[in-house]
Amino acid sequence: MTPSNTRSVLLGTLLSALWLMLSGHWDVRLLLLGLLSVAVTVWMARRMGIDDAEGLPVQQLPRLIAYLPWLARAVVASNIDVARRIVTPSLPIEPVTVRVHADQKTAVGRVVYANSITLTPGTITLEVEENSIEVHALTGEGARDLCTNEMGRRVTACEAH
Amino acid sequence: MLTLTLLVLLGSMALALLRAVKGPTVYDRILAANAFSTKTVLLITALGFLVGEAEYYVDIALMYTLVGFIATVAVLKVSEFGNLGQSGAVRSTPAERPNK
Amino acid sequence: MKDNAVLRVVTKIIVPVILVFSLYVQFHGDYGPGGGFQAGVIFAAGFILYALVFGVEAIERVFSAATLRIMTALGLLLFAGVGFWSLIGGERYLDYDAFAQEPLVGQHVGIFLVELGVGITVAAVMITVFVAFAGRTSD
Amino acid sequence: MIDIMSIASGMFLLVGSVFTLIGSIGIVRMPDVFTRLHAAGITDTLGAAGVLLGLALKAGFSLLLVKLLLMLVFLLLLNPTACHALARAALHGLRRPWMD
Repeated sequence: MTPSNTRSVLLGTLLSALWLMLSGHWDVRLLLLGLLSVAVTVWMARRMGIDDAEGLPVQQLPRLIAYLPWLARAVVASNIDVARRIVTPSLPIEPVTVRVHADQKTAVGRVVYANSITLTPGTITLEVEENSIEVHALTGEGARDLCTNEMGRRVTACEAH
Repeated sequence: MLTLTLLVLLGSMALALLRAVKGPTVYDRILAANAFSTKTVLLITALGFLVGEAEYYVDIALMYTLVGFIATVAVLKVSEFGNLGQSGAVRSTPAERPNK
Repeated sequence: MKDNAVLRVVTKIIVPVILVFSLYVQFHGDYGPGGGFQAGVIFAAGFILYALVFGVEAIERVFSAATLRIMTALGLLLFAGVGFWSLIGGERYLDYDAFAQEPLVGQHVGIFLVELGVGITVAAVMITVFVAFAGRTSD
Repeated sequence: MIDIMSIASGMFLLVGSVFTLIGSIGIVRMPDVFTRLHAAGITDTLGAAGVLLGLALKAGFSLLLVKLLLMLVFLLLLNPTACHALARAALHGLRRPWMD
Protein backbone atom coordinates (compact mmCIF):
# COMPACT_ATOMS: atom_id res chain seq x y z
CA MET A 1 0.00 0.00 0.00
CA THR A 2 1.14 3.52 -0.66
CA PRO A 3 1.71 5.67 2.43
CA SER A 4 -1.32 7.80 1.65
CA ASN A 5 -3.56 4.73 1.43
CA THR A 6 -2.20 3.42 4.73
CA ARG A 7 -2.97 6.74 6.34
CA SER A 8 -6.51 6.73 4.93
CA VAL A 9 -7.12 3.28 6.44
CA LEU A 10 -5.78 4.50 9.78
CA LEU A 11 -7.88 7.63 9.66
CA GLY A 12 -10.91 5.48 8.85
CA THR A 13 -10.19 3.20 11.82
CA LEU A 14 -9.84 6.12 14.22
CA LEU A 15 -12.98 7.80 12.91
CA SER A 16 -14.90 4.51 13.20
CA ALA A 17 -13.86 4.37 16.85
CA LEU A 18 -15.10 7.94 17.24
CA TRP A 19 -18.43 7.00 15.64
CA LEU A 20 -18.89 4.09 18.05
CA MET A 21 -18.07 6.38 20.98
CA LEU A 22 -20.68 8.88 19.81
CA SER A 23 -23.39 6.51 18.63
CA GLY A 24 -23.57 3.65 21.10
CA HIS A 25 -26.16 1.92 18.90
CA TRP A 26 -25.14 -1.48 17.60
CA ASP A 27 -27.97 -2.29 15.17
CA VAL A 28 -27.09 -3.00 11.56
CA ARG A 29 -28.73 0.13 10.14
CA LEU A 30 -26.69 2.54 12.24
CA LEU A 31 -23.46 0.58 11.87
CA LEU A 32 -23.85 0.74 8.08
CA LEU A 33 -24.61 4.45 8.26
CA GLY A 34 -21.51 4.83 10.42
CA LEU A 35 -19.42 3.05 7.83
CA LEU A 36 -20.86 5.33 5.16
CA SER A 37 -20.16 8.44 7.25
CA VAL A 38 -16.57 7.41 7.90
CA ALA A 39 -16.06 6.62 4.21
CA VAL A 40 -17.43 10.02 3.17
CA THR A 41 -15.23 11.80 5.72
CA VAL A 42 -12.06 9.95 4.72
CA TRP A 43 -12.77 10.73 1.08
CA MET A 44 -13.28 14.42 1.87
CA ALA A 45 -10.14 14.50 4.02
CA ARG A 46 -8.18 13.08 1.08
CA ARG A 47 -9.57 15.70 -1.26
CA MET A 48 -8.83 18.44 1.26
CA GLY A 49 -5.28 17.16 1.61
CA ILE A 50 -5.45 17.16 5.40
CA ASP A 51 -4.69 13.47 5.98
CA ASP A 52 -0.93 13.98 5.72
CA ALA A 53 1.70 13.35 8.38
CA GLU A 54 0.72 16.61 10.12
CA GLY A 55 -2.96 15.81 10.34
CA LEU A 56 -2.40 12.22 11.45
CA PRO A 57 0.77 11.92 13.57
CA VAL A 58 0.59 8.14 13.82
CA GLN A 59 4.14 7.32 14.83
CA GLN A 60 4.18 9.82 17.67
CA LEU A 61 0.77 8.93 19.10
CA PRO A 62 1.72 6.18 21.64
CA ARG A 63 4.63 8.20 23.03
CA LEU A 64 2.46 11.30 23.23
CA ILE A 65 -0.03 9.41 25.40
CA ALA A 66 2.84 8.36 27.67
CA TYR A 67 3.83 12.04 27.92
CA LEU A 68 0.40 13.15 29.11
CA PRO A 69 0.67 12.19 32.83
CA TRP A 70 3.81 14.31 33.21
CA LEU A 71 2.05 17.19 31.41
CA ALA A 72 -0.99 16.83 33.66
CA ARG A 73 1.15 17.18 36.77
CA ALA A 74 2.90 20.25 35.35
CA VAL A 75 -0.46 21.78 34.45
CA VAL A 76 -1.88 21.23 37.93
CA ALA A 77 1.22 22.67 39.61
CA SER A 78 1.26 25.82 37.48
CA ASN A 79 -2.51 26.19 37.85
CA ILE A 80 -2.15 26.35 41.62
CA ASP A 81 0.71 28.84 41.35
CA VAL A 82 -1.13 31.21 38.99
CA ALA A 83 -4.38 30.88 40.96
CA ARG A 84 -2.55 31.91 44.12
CA ARG A 85 -1.15 34.96 42.37
CA ILE A 86 -4.60 35.99 41.14
CA VAL A 87 -6.22 35.85 44.56
CA THR A 88 -3.32 37.69 46.24
CA PRO A 89 -4.54 41.29 46.61
CA SER A 90 -1.24 42.84 45.46
CA LEU A 91 -1.32 40.80 42.20
CA PRO A 92 2.38 39.71 42.22
CA ILE A 93 3.06 39.34 38.48
CA GLU A 94 6.00 40.51 36.36
CA PRO A 95 5.24 39.57 32.73
CA VAL A 96 8.22 38.83 30.48
CA THR A 97 8.62 37.49 26.96
CA VAL A 98 11.36 34.98 26.30
CA ARG A 99 12.47 32.99 23.30
CA VAL A 100 13.00 29.32 24.06
CA HIS A 101 14.84 26.87 21.89
CA ALA A 102 12.67 24.25 20.17
CA ASP A 103 14.73 21.37 18.80
CA GLN A 104 11.73 19.31 17.60
CA LYS A 105 12.29 18.09 14.07
CA THR A 106 8.68 17.90 12.89
CA ALA A 107 5.96 20.55 12.79
CA VAL A 108 3.75 18.27 14.89
CA GLY A 109 6.43 18.10 17.58
CA ARG A 110 6.69 21.89 17.69
CA VAL A 111 2.91 22.20 17.82
CA VAL A 112 2.69 19.73 20.72
CA TYR A 113 5.38 21.70 22.51
CA ALA A 114 3.67 25.03 21.78
CA ASN A 115 0.30 23.74 22.98
CA SER A 116 1.87 22.22 26.11
CA ILE A 117 3.34 25.63 26.89
CA THR A 118 0.00 27.35 26.38
CA LEU A 119 -1.82 24.65 28.34
CA THR A 120 0.21 25.32 31.47
CA PRO A 121 -1.14 28.61 32.83
CA GLY A 122 1.58 31.15 33.38
CA THR A 123 3.13 30.66 29.95
CA ILE A 124 1.61 31.36 26.52
CA THR A 125 3.08 30.67 23.11
CA LEU A 126 3.21 33.88 21.09
CA GLU A 127 5.00 32.74 17.95
CA VAL A 128 6.19 29.37 16.63
CA GLU A 129 9.23 29.51 14.39
CA GLU A 130 11.53 27.02 12.73
CA ASN A 131 13.67 26.24 15.78
CA SER A 132 12.47 28.52 18.52
CA ILE A 133 9.25 29.50 20.26
CA GLU A 134 8.47 32.95 21.61
CA VAL A 135 6.75 32.73 24.98
CA HIS A 136 4.92 35.23 27.16
CA ALA A 137 5.37 34.30 30.82
CA LEU A 138 3.43 35.69 33.74
CA THR A 139 6.52 35.61 35.99
CA GLY A 140 10.26 35.49 35.51
CA GLU A 141 10.15 32.28 37.53
CA GLY A 142 7.87 30.59 34.98
CA ALA A 143 10.13 31.72 32.15
CA ARG A 144 13.18 30.28 33.94
CA ASP A 145 11.39 26.95 34.46
CA LEU A 146 10.72 26.81 30.74
CA CYS A 147 14.36 27.61 29.90
CA THR A 148 15.49 24.45 31.71
CA ASN A 149 13.88 22.80 28.64
CA GLU A 150 12.59 19.76 30.53
CA MET A 151 9.24 19.95 28.74
CA GLY A 152 10.98 20.50 25.41
CA ARG A 153 13.16 17.44 25.88
CA ARG A 154 10.16 15.30 26.78
CA VAL A 155 8.28 16.42 23.66
CA THR A 156 11.34 15.81 21.48
CA ALA A 157 11.58 12.30 22.93
CA CYS A 158 8.02 11.70 21.70
CA GLU A 159 8.88 12.18 18.05
CA ALA A 160 11.87 9.85 17.91
CA HIS A 161 11.05 6.66 16.05
CA MET B 1 -22.63 20.42 44.91
CA LEU B 2 -24.04 20.35 41.38
CA THR B 3 -26.19 23.37 42.12
CA LEU B 4 -23.20 25.22 43.55
CA THR B 5 -21.20 24.43 40.41
CA LEU B 6 -24.00 25.81 38.25
CA LEU B 7 -24.16 29.00 40.31
CA VAL B 8 -20.38 29.43 40.16
CA LEU B 9 -20.45 28.92 36.38
CA LEU B 10 -23.18 31.55 36.03
CA GLY B 11 -21.15 33.95 38.18
CA SER B 12 -18.03 33.30 36.10
CA MET B 13 -19.98 33.94 32.93
CA ALA B 14 -21.10 37.27 34.37
CA LEU B 15 -17.45 38.15 35.06
CA ALA B 16 -16.46 37.20 31.51
CA LEU B 17 -19.31 39.33 30.23
CA LEU B 18 -18.04 42.23 32.33
CA ARG B 19 -14.66 41.90 30.60
CA ALA B 20 -16.36 41.77 27.21
CA VAL B 21 -18.20 45.00 27.97
CA LYS B 22 -15.18 46.80 29.42
CA GLY B 23 -12.82 45.81 26.63
CA PRO B 24 -10.71 47.90 26.13
CA THR B 25 -9.26 46.27 22.97
CA VAL B 26 -10.99 43.97 20.51
CA TYR B 27 -8.73 41.13 21.69
CA ASP B 28 -10.03 41.46 25.23
CA ARG B 29 -13.54 41.06 23.90
CA ILE B 30 -12.63 37.99 21.83
CA LEU B 31 -10.89 36.53 24.88
CA ALA B 32 -14.00 37.17 26.96
CA ALA B 33 -16.23 35.60 24.31
CA ASN B 34 -14.00 32.52 24.16
CA ALA B 35 -13.96 32.14 27.95
CA PHE B 36 -17.74 32.63 27.91
CA SER B 37 -18.22 29.83 25.39
CA THR B 38 -16.03 27.44 27.42
CA LYS B 39 -18.17 28.12 30.47
CA THR B 40 -21.34 27.73 28.40
CA VAL B 41 -20.19 24.23 27.44
CA LEU B 42 -19.63 23.34 31.09
CA LEU B 43 -22.96 24.90 32.05
CA ILE B 44 -24.89 22.92 29.43
CA THR B 45 -23.29 19.66 30.57
CA ALA B 46 -23.90 20.32 34.26
CA LEU B 47 -27.47 21.41 33.50
CA GLY B 48 -28.02 18.09 31.74
CA PHE B 49 -27.18 16.27 34.97
CA LEU B 50 -29.44 18.56 36.98
CA VAL B 51 -32.51 17.90 34.81
CA GLY B 52 -31.57 14.22 34.39
CA GLU B 53 -31.20 14.22 30.59
CA ALA B 54 -27.43 14.29 30.43
CA GLU B 55 -27.28 12.08 27.31
CA TYR B 56 -29.05 14.74 25.25
CA TYR B 57 -27.29 17.73 26.73
CA VAL B 58 -23.80 16.31 26.33
CA ASP B 59 -24.28 16.08 22.56
CA ILE B 60 -25.25 19.73 22.43
CA ALA B 61 -22.24 20.63 24.57
CA LEU B 62 -19.92 18.67 22.28
CA MET B 63 -21.25 20.56 19.29
CA TYR B 64 -20.84 23.85 21.13
CA THR B 65 -17.19 23.00 21.89
CA LEU B 66 -16.41 22.55 18.21
CA VAL B 67 -18.46 25.50 16.96
CA GLY B 68 -17.11 27.83 19.67
CA PHE B 69 -13.58 27.17 18.45
CA ILE B 70 -14.56 27.89 14.85
CA ALA B 71 -16.27 31.11 15.94
CA THR B 72 -13.14 32.31 17.75
CA VAL B 73 -10.94 31.54 14.74
CA ALA B 74 -13.38 33.33 12.43
CA VAL B 75 -13.55 36.47 14.55
CA LEU B 76 -9.76 36.50 14.90
CA LYS B 77 -9.37 36.21 11.18
CA VAL B 78 -11.69 39.13 10.52
CA SER B 79 -9.92 41.26 13.13
CA GLU B 80 -6.51 40.41 11.71
CA PHE B 81 -7.12 40.53 7.96
CA GLY B 82 -10.38 42.44 7.58
CA ASN B 83 -11.99 39.59 5.67
CA LEU B 84 -12.66 35.89 5.93
CA GLY B 85 -11.25 34.60 2.69
CA GLN B 86 -7.56 35.39 2.63
CA SER B 87 -5.27 32.41 2.72
CA GLY B 88 -2.94 34.27 5.04
CA ALA B 89 0.27 33.61 3.18
CA VAL B 90 0.26 37.26 2.18
CA ARG B 91 1.37 38.92 5.38
CA SER B 92 5.08 38.55 5.98
CA THR B 93 5.92 36.69 9.16
CA PRO B 94 9.03 34.84 10.21
CA ALA B 95 8.60 31.88 7.97
CA GLU B 96 7.24 28.55 9.03
CA ARG B 97 8.10 26.28 6.16
CA PRO B 98 5.14 26.02 3.77
CA ASN B 99 3.19 22.83 3.84
CA LYS B 100 4.60 21.00 0.88
CA MET C 1 -3.62 31.74 8.62
CA LYS C 2 -1.85 28.76 7.09
CA ASP C 3 1.46 30.17 8.31
CA ASN C 4 0.30 29.61 11.89
CA ALA C 5 1.67 26.11 12.49
CA VAL C 6 -0.42 25.41 15.59
CA LEU C 7 -3.68 26.41 13.94
CA ARG C 8 -2.82 24.51 10.77
CA VAL C 9 -2.03 21.21 12.50
CA VAL C 10 -4.98 21.35 14.90
CA THR C 11 -7.32 22.18 12.02
CA LYS C 12 -6.07 19.15 10.11
CA ILE C 13 -6.81 16.99 13.14
CA ILE C 14 -10.18 18.42 14.06
CA VAL C 15 -11.89 18.85 10.66
CA PRO C 16 -12.49 15.09 10.11
CA VAL C 17 -13.81 14.89 13.66
CA ILE C 18 -16.27 17.71 12.96
CA LEU C 19 -17.43 16.01 9.76
CA VAL C 20 -18.03 12.65 11.48
CA PHE C 21 -19.81 14.42 14.32
CA SER C 22 -22.11 16.21 11.88
CA LEU C 23 -22.97 12.92 10.16
CA TYR C 24 -23.64 11.38 13.59
CA VAL C 25 -26.08 14.22 14.28
CA GLN C 26 -27.62 13.67 10.84
CA PHE C 27 -28.35 9.98 11.36
CA HIS C 28 -29.33 9.99 15.04
CA GLY C 29 -32.24 12.39 14.70
CA ASP C 30 -34.59 9.73 16.12
CA TYR C 31 -32.47 9.12 19.25
CA GLY C 32 -31.03 12.45 20.32
CA PRO C 33 -31.12 16.13 19.52
CA GLY C 34 -30.33 16.63 15.86
CA GLY C 35 -31.56 16.15 12.38
CA GLY C 36 -30.89 17.48 8.94
CA PHE C 37 -30.68 21.18 9.59
CA GLN C 38 -28.26 21.02 12.53
CA ALA C 39 -26.14 18.39 10.80
CA GLY C 40 -25.92 20.50 7.65
CA VAL C 41 -24.80 23.51 9.64
CA ILE C 42 -22.10 21.58 11.53
CA PHE C 43 -20.93 19.95 8.31
CA ALA C 44 -20.60 23.35 6.68
CA ALA C 45 -18.86 24.68 9.80
CA GLY C 46 -16.15 22.06 9.33
CA PHE C 47 -15.54 23.34 5.82
CA ILE C 48 -15.67 26.94 7.00
CA LEU C 49 -12.89 26.21 9.50
CA TYR C 50 -10.91 24.61 6.69
CA ALA C 51 -11.44 27.65 4.50
CA LEU C 52 -10.58 30.08 7.30
CA VAL C 53 -7.18 28.46 7.79
CA PHE C 54 -6.29 27.40 4.26
CA GLY C 55 -8.02 30.18 2.32
CA VAL C 56 -11.43 30.24 0.70
CA GLU C 57 -10.06 29.01 -2.61
CA ALA C 58 -9.08 25.73 -0.92
CA ILE C 59 -12.78 24.75 -0.83
CA GLU C 60 -12.56 24.41 -4.60
CA ARG C 61 -10.48 21.27 -4.02
CA VAL C 62 -13.54 19.53 -2.61
CA PHE C 63 -16.59 21.34 -3.92
CA SER C 64 -16.60 23.39 -7.09
CA ALA C 65 -19.28 26.07 -7.44
CA ALA C 66 -21.14 23.80 -9.84
CA THR C 67 -21.07 20.87 -7.39
CA LEU C 68 -22.48 23.11 -4.67
CA ARG C 69 -25.31 24.21 -6.97
CA ILE C 70 -26.09 20.61 -7.86
CA MET C 71 -26.06 19.59 -4.18
CA THR C 72 -28.45 22.41 -3.30
CA ALA C 73 -30.87 21.31 -5.99
CA LEU C 74 -30.42 17.61 -5.20
CA GLY C 75 -31.32 18.02 -1.54
CA LEU C 76 -34.39 20.04 -2.40
CA LEU C 77 -35.34 17.50 -5.06
CA LEU C 78 -35.02 14.67 -2.53
CA PHE C 79 -37.29 16.52 -0.13
CA ALA C 80 -39.90 17.33 -2.78
CA GLY C 81 -39.54 13.90 -4.36
CA VAL C 82 -40.47 12.19 -1.10
CA GLY C 83 -43.53 14.41 -0.91
CA PHE C 84 -44.67 13.66 -4.44
CA TRP C 85 -43.90 9.96 -4.07
CA SER C 86 -46.53 9.84 -1.35
CA LEU C 87 -48.94 11.76 -3.62
CA ILE C 88 -48.39 9.18 -6.33
CA GLY C 89 -48.95 6.43 -3.76
CA GLY C 90 -52.39 7.88 -3.11
CA GLU C 91 -51.56 9.50 0.23
CA ARG C 92 -51.22 13.13 1.24
CA TYR C 93 -48.08 15.17 0.51
CA LEU C 94 -45.19 13.99 2.74
CA ASP C 95 -47.35 11.22 4.19
CA TYR C 96 -44.63 8.67 4.84
CA ASP C 97 -46.94 5.65 5.07
CA ALA C 98 -46.65 5.23 1.31
CA PHE C 99 -43.02 4.07 1.54
CA ALA C 100 -43.52 0.51 2.68
CA GLN C 101 -46.15 -2.05 3.50
CA GLU C 102 -45.69 -1.33 7.21
CA PRO C 103 -46.60 2.30 8.07
CA LEU C 104 -43.87 2.42 10.74
CA VAL C 105 -41.14 1.30 8.35
CA GLY C 106 -42.47 3.73 5.76
CA GLN C 107 -42.27 6.57 8.25
CA HIS C 108 -38.67 5.69 9.10
CA VAL C 109 -37.62 5.60 5.46
CA GLY C 110 -39.52 8.77 4.61
CA ILE C 111 -38.16 10.80 7.50
CA PHE C 112 -34.65 9.54 6.79
CA LEU C 113 -34.81 10.67 3.16
CA VAL C 114 -36.37 14.04 3.99
CA GLU C 115 -33.75 14.72 6.67
CA LEU C 116 -31.00 13.72 4.26
CA GLY C 117 -32.36 16.15 1.68
CA VAL C 118 -32.53 18.94 4.25
CA GLY C 119 -28.99 18.18 5.41
CA ILE C 120 -27.49 18.21 1.92
CA THR C 121 -29.23 21.45 0.97
CA VAL C 122 -28.39 23.27 4.19
CA ALA C 123 -24.72 22.25 4.01
CA ALA C 124 -24.41 23.28 0.36
CA VAL C 125 -26.18 26.60 0.89
CA MET C 126 -24.11 27.42 3.99
CA ILE C 127 -20.87 26.76 2.15
CA THR C 128 -22.07 28.77 -0.86
CA VAL C 129 -23.01 31.72 1.35
CA PHE C 130 -19.64 31.57 3.10
CA VAL C 131 -17.73 31.46 -0.19
CA ALA C 132 -19.78 34.38 -1.48
CA PHE C 133 -19.07 36.48 1.60
CA ALA C 134 -15.45 35.48 2.13
CA GLY C 135 -14.57 35.97 -1.51
CA ARG C 136 -15.22 39.68 -1.13
CA THR C 137 -12.37 41.79 0.17
CA SER C 138 -12.75 45.02 2.08
CA ASP C 139 -9.70 46.70 0.61
CA MET D 1 -19.07 2.39 47.41
CA ILE D 2 -21.75 4.69 46.02
CA ASP D 3 -20.96 7.11 48.80
CA ILE D 4 -17.25 7.23 47.99
CA MET D 5 -18.06 7.92 44.35
CA SER D 6 -20.41 10.77 45.13
CA ILE D 7 -17.94 12.29 47.60
CA ALA D 8 -15.14 12.09 45.01
CA SER D 9 -17.45 13.58 42.39
CA GLY D 10 -18.30 16.41 44.77
CA MET D 11 -14.62 17.06 45.43
CA PHE D 12 -13.86 17.30 41.71
CA LEU D 13 -16.83 19.61 41.14
CA LEU D 14 -15.66 21.81 44.02
CA VAL D 15 -12.11 22.02 42.66
CA GLY D 16 -13.45 22.77 39.18
CA SER D 17 -15.79 25.46 40.48
CA VAL D 18 -13.08 27.13 42.56
CA PHE D 19 -10.61 27.26 39.68
CA THR D 20 -13.27 28.43 37.22
CA LEU D 21 -14.13 31.26 39.56
CA ILE D 22 -10.48 32.21 40.17
CA GLY D 23 -9.82 32.19 36.43
CA SER D 24 -12.79 34.50 35.85
CA ILE D 25 -11.65 36.85 38.61
CA GLY D 26 -8.27 36.87 36.90
CA ILE D 27 -9.85 37.82 33.59
CA VAL D 28 -11.30 40.90 35.28
CA ARG D 29 -8.30 41.76 37.47
CA MET D 30 -5.34 41.32 35.12
CA PRO D 31 -3.83 44.44 33.50
CA ASP D 32 -3.67 43.50 29.79
CA VAL D 33 -4.84 40.95 27.26
CA PHE D 34 -1.79 38.67 27.54
CA THR D 35 -1.96 38.36 31.31
CA ARG D 36 -5.71 37.85 31.00
CA LEU D 37 -5.02 34.90 28.71
CA HIS D 38 -3.07 33.28 31.55
CA ALA D 39 -6.10 33.67 33.80
CA ALA D 40 -8.42 32.28 31.13
CA GLY D 41 -6.06 29.31 30.89
CA ILE D 42 -6.91 28.37 34.47
CA THR D 43 -10.60 28.08 33.61
CA ASP D 44 -9.79 26.16 30.45
CA THR D 45 -7.59 23.55 32.13
CA LEU D 46 -8.21 22.75 35.78
CA GLY D 47 -11.63 24.44 35.86
CA ALA D 48 -13.00 22.48 32.91
CA ALA D 49 -11.21 19.26 33.92
CA GLY D 50 -12.54 19.45 37.48
CA VAL D 51 -16.15 20.03 36.45
CA LEU D 52 -16.12 17.42 33.66
CA LEU D 53 -14.35 14.74 35.74
CA GLY D 54 -16.75 15.40 38.60
CA LEU D 55 -19.68 14.88 36.25
CA ALA D 56 -17.98 11.83 34.72
CA LEU D 57 -17.85 10.20 38.17
CA LYS D 58 -21.59 10.82 38.47
CA ALA D 59 -22.19 9.23 35.08
CA GLY D 60 -20.69 5.83 35.96
CA PHE D 61 -19.60 3.40 33.27
CA SER D 62 -21.65 4.36 30.24
CA LEU D 63 -21.56 6.09 26.91
CA LEU D 64 -22.04 9.33 28.78
CA LEU D 65 -18.68 8.89 30.50
CA VAL D 66 -16.97 8.40 27.13
CA LYS D 67 -18.59 11.53 25.73
CA LEU D 68 -17.61 13.62 28.75
CA LEU D 69 -13.98 12.50 28.38
CA LEU D 70 -14.17 13.18 24.64
CA MET D 71 -15.39 16.68 25.41
CA LEU D 72 -12.49 17.19 27.82
CA VAL D 73 -10.04 16.08 25.12
CA PHE D 74 -11.58 18.52 22.64
CA LEU D 75 -11.43 21.37 25.15
CA LEU D 76 -7.80 20.65 26.02
CA LEU D 77 -6.87 20.48 22.34
CA LEU D 78 -8.86 23.45 21.06
CA ASN D 79 -8.59 25.97 23.90
CA PRO D 80 -4.80 26.34 23.87
CA THR D 81 -4.96 26.61 20.09
CA ALA D 82 -7.51 29.43 20.25
CA CYS D 83 -5.49 30.99 23.06
CA HIS D 84 -2.29 30.91 21.00
CA ALA D 85 -4.02 32.27 17.89
CA LEU D 86 -5.47 35.09 19.99
CA ALA D 87 -2.10 35.90 21.60
CA ARG D 88 -0.41 35.91 18.20
CA ALA D 89 -3.07 38.16 16.68
CA ALA D 90 -2.87 40.51 19.65
CA LEU D 91 0.92 40.63 19.36
CA HIS D 92 0.68 41.60 15.69
CA GLY D 93 -2.27 43.90 15.96
CA LEU D 94 -1.71 45.64 19.24
CA ARG D 95 1.65 46.65 20.65
CA ARG D 96 4.17 45.17 23.02
CA PRO D 97 2.78 43.40 26.09
CA TRP D 98 2.30 45.17 29.39
CA MET D 99 5.41 45.16 31.52
CA ASP D 100 5.80 46.01 35.16
